[in-house]
Amino acid sequence: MSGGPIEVVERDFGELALNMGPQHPSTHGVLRLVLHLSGETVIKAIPVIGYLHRGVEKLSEHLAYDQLAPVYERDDYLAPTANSNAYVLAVERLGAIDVPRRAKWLRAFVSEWQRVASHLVWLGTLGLDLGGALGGGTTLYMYCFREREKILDFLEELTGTRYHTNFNLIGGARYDLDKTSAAKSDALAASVEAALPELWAMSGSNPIFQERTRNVGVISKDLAQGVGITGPTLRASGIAYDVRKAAPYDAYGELNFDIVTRTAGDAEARFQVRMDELAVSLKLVKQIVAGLPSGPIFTRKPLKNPKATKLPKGEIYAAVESPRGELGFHIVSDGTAKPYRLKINAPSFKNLQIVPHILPGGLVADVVAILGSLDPVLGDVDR
Amino acid sequence: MPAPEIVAVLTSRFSAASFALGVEVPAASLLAALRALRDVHGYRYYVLGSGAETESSFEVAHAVRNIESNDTLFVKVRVPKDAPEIDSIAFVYAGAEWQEREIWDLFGVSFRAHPDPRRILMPDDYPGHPLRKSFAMDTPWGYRPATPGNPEAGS
Amino acid sequence: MADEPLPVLGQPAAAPAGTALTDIAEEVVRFPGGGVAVLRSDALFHWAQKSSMWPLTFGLACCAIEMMATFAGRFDLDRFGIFLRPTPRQSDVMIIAGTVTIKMAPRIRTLYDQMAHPKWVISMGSCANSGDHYRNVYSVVPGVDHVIPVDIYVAGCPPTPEALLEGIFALQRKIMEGDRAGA
Amino acid sequence: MSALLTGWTGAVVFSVAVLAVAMTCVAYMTWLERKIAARMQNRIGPYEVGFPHGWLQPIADVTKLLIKEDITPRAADSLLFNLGPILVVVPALVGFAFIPVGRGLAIVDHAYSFLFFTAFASLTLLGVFAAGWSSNNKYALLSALRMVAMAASYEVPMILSLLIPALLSGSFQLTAVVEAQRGLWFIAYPVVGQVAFGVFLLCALAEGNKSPLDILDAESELVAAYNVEYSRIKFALFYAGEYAHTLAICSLAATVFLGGYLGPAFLPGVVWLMLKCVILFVLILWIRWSLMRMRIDQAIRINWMFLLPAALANLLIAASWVVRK
Repeated sequence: MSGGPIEVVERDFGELALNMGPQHPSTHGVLRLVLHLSGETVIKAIPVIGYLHRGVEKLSEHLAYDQLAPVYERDDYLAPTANSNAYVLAVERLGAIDVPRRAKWLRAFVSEWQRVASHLVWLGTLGLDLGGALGGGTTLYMYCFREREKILDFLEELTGTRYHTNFNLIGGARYDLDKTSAAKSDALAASVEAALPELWAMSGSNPIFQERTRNVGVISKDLAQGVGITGPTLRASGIAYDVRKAAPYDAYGELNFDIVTRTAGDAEARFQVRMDELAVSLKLVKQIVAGLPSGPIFTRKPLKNPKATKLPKGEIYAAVESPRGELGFHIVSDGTAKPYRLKINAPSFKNLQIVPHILPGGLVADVVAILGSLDPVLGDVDR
Repeated sequence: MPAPEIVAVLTSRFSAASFALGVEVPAASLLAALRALRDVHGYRYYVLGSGAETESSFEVAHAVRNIESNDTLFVKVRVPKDAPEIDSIAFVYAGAEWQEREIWDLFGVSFRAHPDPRRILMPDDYPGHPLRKSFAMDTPWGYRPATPGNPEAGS
Repeated sequence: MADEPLPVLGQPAAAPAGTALTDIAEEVVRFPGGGVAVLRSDALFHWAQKSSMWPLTFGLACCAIEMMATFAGRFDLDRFGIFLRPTPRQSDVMIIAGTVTIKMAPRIRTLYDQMAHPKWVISMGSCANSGDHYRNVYSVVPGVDHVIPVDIYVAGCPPTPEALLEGIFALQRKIMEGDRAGA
Repeated sequence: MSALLTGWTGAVVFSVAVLAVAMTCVAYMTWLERKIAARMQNRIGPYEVGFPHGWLQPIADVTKLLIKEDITPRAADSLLFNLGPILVVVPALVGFAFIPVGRGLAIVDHAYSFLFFTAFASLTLLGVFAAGWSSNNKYALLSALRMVAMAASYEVPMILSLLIPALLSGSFQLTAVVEAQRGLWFIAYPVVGQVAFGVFLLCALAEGNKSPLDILDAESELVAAYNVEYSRIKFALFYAGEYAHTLAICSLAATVFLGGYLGPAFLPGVVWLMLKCVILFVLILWIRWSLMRMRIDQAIRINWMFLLPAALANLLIAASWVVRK
């Protein structure tokens, strides 16, 4: 099994092989797409990834369990907490480590705020994809980042860092939410909620935006399942699967919320799912602040040697719902202080696989719209 | 946790052995087992493909899910180290295509009848398979394997 | 003017009586054989270069998100005349925002070579500076300065927008001094 | 004085004056655009380069571009490659020769100056095509091909809508067109004037590569489109050419729809003309910085299915109205 390097060569008369990326304004980082065009119509699309492969899985085998959570926060860098959340969840389940109830709620709290922040970046970059840097897209992007900065400020106040919060510990949470911060969170949720109609007006309510996204990049239910796409992309194809409901973790079993779905499966449906999730997440953070149980946030005995956490021999798979979908950690432990094998089930990696299936038939302009609606994070794809 | 009745069916039909997350099937019946899971038992959703290296063999695990019954099942096969080759399931689950390419790239397990057998994460001319245990962690980035003509190039 | 002999190429130029060349020019290059070239590193040019630094639209990893945040309304790099150009031909500054991998490194080199002189490089974040905790991983280049010359290193994982701004100011000071890595 | 303003000397004096004003305007239009865009996006925009509000920003940009390295790719067709920027800038600037800045005051006051103007304004697209074709870059090539499709479509309703002022004034001479608006600006003519102006504005967006119709300059798809391989002063010329083209289109719209230099006497006619230009420019910016981009098939469909019939019907109505009068 070995194939040669990908060639950017025209094979037929009238075919144009276009190399998009790894440096391209709208490939969301370092994705490379080799497009074969007939005129402007895409007849074949080959994604080339790996430009940000940082060997995290190899690195995991050489670091102790307690050292690893911050490493994964750099993977899906738009929602760092989701990564470490999935990791500590897997470790806690395998090691049967107790987590205090308040810590569970706080994890969900930070995760939901980061979901909002992540979806705001997604909307801003979708704007850049559809509107270009010299057009309405930039305006949408600026408005999204205005809201995001507020959230990052709040998280900085809570955790000390703007967005790699390093919030989750094995067996608890690192920072507590006090009364002032709780009040601030409510005010912030109200202010972001108030900005949502404005963002809608600049994107989803605009006829040009609708025309650009409707019936573009349609993913059918069957294709979605076979390829295993996940998250908002899956829910936009009419499959109501959300890890928060299907396999509740953290506080989600006790929280009251709905899964957002659409049935169209096109870029507009994915847009609508994410926009509605913004509202759901804002409701969730308010709910968490209102119902936050009291108690400690960390009950494990303080470790003398941080490398001392040992897990029993075994295998575990635990997943959370990151803003991009099911983010799972498959850990094989051999009973030592380091994972024997750790596999990250990255949502962006799975979602990006749909690209060769749905790009052909569209125009070059659709390519950027579809990529934007899939919201891949290349750190998550390449790991 | 995998549904016990499905595990029982797989155990009896494909002489599979069950473990915590699912079943381990003989390499010869991997395709048949996954086809049965997809077409008969409704496990239509592909979750992940993962490789691992043990002392004696490579392990390839495919996780599939039945969305309706919300059940995830791991199907694991062992691949001998001296001839690391196994059937590709990319024609059963489209999502396995990239995961198998990743396993090939990082572990060097090759997949029979794979539609696009190229490396996925590492450069096309990269010499090694980095997730193998024999591949040292501190291997420098300019790594070139030892070749007969140039024995000093290895590191 | 008409009386003065025209300078002959390759011959020493006659300086006006009483002035040393170093008085009127900042840099004097003497060629073997006695030829003299007078270079004026004009303050106007340096001011123009530092006032209109156009970075390449190019992000690698987490730091790129903080770079985007720096370009957004709150920090607004457009205040300093900085806005993104998508093609290397028209950009002056390359901000390496993220981990450089062995697959990406040749592309970064190509992009750098495609940029028109004079060009500067800001290495943003620990990964680009040194590889950070990925330093020993098989696929990571431990620092982008293995691939291209770097002018300014910005520390942080990822650096905050304030840190990137400070790095940009440092680069502006460097440009005013007429300094450039890899020159 | 009056002797200076006639004949060849007059043409030269006028040309230099108009060129100087136009190029300064173009430079500061970039600044204005950045400021307005920033304000729309709750930013400040250029500020630190030349206190206050970055007055020196255009000068810094131009100076920097002048001293950058000049690159002609080895694989490019160097003749066309170097000709491209000139083909973009010169016709756009020549257009200003026909714009009347006062009663009977235009560098070239030809009987068919209206037609000349539109002809020259369209020539810039030739430069764009030359640049895109000769760069030997696939993105540039796609951009050039898009340009052909867009130009072939949008020129038609544009000319049709420009025929309305000519029809209403009964002349192809721009000075006469302006004078005909002394009673009522053409945009104020019920229905006919507004439809013509609207169609013209949309076409101007397409011709000037402004969002939502900046199909050939689509940055998120085609990187930097036709000027992807251009650096230094050639890129600056493209940049200037684009703004000069926009300014020319704005001044034409101001002339034929908004009464040109006409206005209350407390300000000179030139100032009125420039004021109207700036208002139109800001209107274009407002549209540009609020809307997403259309896809090329949508843009062309809108043209053939909507703009062209509207312009044709409008022309028929205007013609029958003029004939009956």
